Amino acid sequence: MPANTLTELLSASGLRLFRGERCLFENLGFALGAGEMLLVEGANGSGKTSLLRAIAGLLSLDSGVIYWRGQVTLQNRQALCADMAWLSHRLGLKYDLTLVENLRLDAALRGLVRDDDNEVLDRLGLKGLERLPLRALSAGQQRRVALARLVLSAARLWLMDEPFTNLDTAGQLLVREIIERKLKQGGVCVVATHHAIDISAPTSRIKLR
Amino acid sequence: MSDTLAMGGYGAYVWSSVGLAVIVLILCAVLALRRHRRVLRDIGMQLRATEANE
Amino acid sequence: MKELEQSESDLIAGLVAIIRRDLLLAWKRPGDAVNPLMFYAMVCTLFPLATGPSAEQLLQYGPGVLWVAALLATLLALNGLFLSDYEDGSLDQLILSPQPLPLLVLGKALAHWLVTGLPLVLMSPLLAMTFSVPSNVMGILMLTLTLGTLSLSMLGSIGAALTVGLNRGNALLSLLILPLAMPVLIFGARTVSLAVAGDATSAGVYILAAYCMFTVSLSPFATAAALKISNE
Amino acid sequence: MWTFFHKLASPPHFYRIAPTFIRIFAIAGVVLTAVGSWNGLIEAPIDYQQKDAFRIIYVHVPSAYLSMMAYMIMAVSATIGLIWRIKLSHAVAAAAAPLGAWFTFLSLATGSIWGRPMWGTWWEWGDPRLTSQLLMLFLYFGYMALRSAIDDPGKADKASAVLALVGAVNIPIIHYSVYWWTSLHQGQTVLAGKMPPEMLIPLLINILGFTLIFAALLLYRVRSEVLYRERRARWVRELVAGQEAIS
Repeated sequence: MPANTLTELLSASGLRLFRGERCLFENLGFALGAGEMLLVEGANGSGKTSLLRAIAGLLSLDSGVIYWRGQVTLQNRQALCADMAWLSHRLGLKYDLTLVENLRLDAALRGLVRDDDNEVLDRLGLKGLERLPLRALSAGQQRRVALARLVLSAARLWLMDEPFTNLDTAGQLLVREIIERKLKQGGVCVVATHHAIDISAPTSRIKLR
Repeated sequence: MSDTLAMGGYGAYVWSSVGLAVIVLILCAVLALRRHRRVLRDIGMQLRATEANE
Repeated sequence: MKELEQSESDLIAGLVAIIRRDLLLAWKRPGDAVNPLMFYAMVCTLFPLATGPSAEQLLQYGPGVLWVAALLATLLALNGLFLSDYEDGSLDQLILSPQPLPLLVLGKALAHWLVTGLPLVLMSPLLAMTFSVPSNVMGILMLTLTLGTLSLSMLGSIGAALTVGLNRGNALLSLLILPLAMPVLIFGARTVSLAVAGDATSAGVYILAAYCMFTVSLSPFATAAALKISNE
Repeated sequence: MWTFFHKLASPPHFYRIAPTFIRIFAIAGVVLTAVGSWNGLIEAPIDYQQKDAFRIIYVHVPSAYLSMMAYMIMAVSATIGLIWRIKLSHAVAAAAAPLGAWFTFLSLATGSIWGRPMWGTWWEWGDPRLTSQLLMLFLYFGYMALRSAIDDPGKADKASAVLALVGAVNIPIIHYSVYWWTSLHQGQTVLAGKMPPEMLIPLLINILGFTLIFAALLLYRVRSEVLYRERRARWVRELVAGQEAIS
């Protein structure tokens, strides 16, 4: 177990993952405290997504340990999942359901009762689209719905895979803003991207080749 | 001797069963051997290819 | 104690939420539920055309045909159980949700059964009638089919989870699950045949009920494990 | 204890020590089977009911027994691989499946040949052993089909392990239901009663002999499986390079 568990929320050491024949990363480690961000950089196919999936526990590592709040994540899946929200290029939204139905499902699975939905929807520019099936929304709007789910999840740890794709400049600014807000509230973000982003928060970087 | 082989009319059934068993066992062995040889050959080819390309 | 109650109600809320979602989705895409039903009806009508219209013969084979058709229709419908969730990334969200995955999988299988299995059960007396199955047997037919299709949905969800990412998954699912489904077929069809002959059926019903409980309680764990593997 | 297992399960170590066992098992298996078959086929007295046709059991019973045994081995090693992530055990499961299928086929074929003089047909649905063996064969086919359908080897190992486990839980239920089904048809002909020792002992010898042959084949297959899976490892490269230098 890492020594300074009090300040570190998410930490990892000795991560190693092979995909078929290729070694995506080896002996990888990091440590993040409250309000800190990890930026995973690299070209497409360099293993950014795999690293994020491995942190989330969707992918099993060849070796290495990940700790969330001082507990090994593999043995405390439930604790990690309750604190974590996941955003990837496949949004995980149902296109036949309406915006509200989609968000309500996530809230129900998390056991949340919330009443500030409207404020968040307003901030993300989704006001007035509540009753539309997602199919009728633009790709950018669909991404904003996924962001709304992230914001509403009350999760402390955000794992975001390419959060800036499919968004216009305003949307990208919005993502930056909600990440900064999350970090200020003491959250932890792991962001995989090939964009150059500047977020004013303590940031660690991992470059994958 | 031929009585033993004929088995009172059941010889064809018994000996075909035995023959089938022998064939299947030999086939299993042959298949296993062939697979092993193929694995060795594949690895060898891969090895030479990487050596040649380096 | 308080905590336990809290977590139990959370579990039920999660189960209800996932069932609600899948029912809602089925409601918005009725074709997915109707196709297996049509398949069921068609297989059942093909059979008399192939064997001849003798009522006596039809009564003899009827229960078996109804059951084989129900089995195939259920498996056909199961192909899509996790497919759309896998494709749009919802599966990631389900696996990463704080609810235990076996519970969510159970909910999905139950919703799937409500959408495809239940209509099939409700339609079966209609088809059984054309095989001149006497009306006093309909109760047993529907009861056994209810238990049977529910077990098959549970069993089949394991296969659906194992084959979800594979492009050749369709035929594979049947190949994996059909041998495992044999007990359901045997007991279901035999029990109905016994009922047609006027014999006691309670043994068969009890066994089907036991098997149904068995699959409902155990298969979600296998399905959840398989889903996690397939989604890697 | 654990270190012993881990050492045994280490691929290079296994690869090195396996040939000794393969040789011993193969030779002992062939000798025992020859002795058992001679005693069973030639020396043993005639069964008063089935006459000489009963002698088919000397190949049928061992192969039927091994078809079950192979599935057991497959399921157990798959479980071990799933829980403790031991690579070798997945290799064992992968190697056991085709062998199990072959032995199931053998028991089916000999059972069918045996049925011909007994029932007058090549196939009798009323016989529960034939029917459940057929289902067993389908289970093997399903397992192998799933394994070959998944491209990623690690994923294939784990997914087929789940399937093997599910199959193992269901096999007793399948057997029981097939027996119940056939008991309603009254088509069953079971080997009559107790066997005299001069019939039984050759059978037991044959079962042991078949098992040893099976073990040798299994180890041999596991060995090539291990080699293929470890093809990136240094020890395999050195081994192959060394062998090519000799030949």
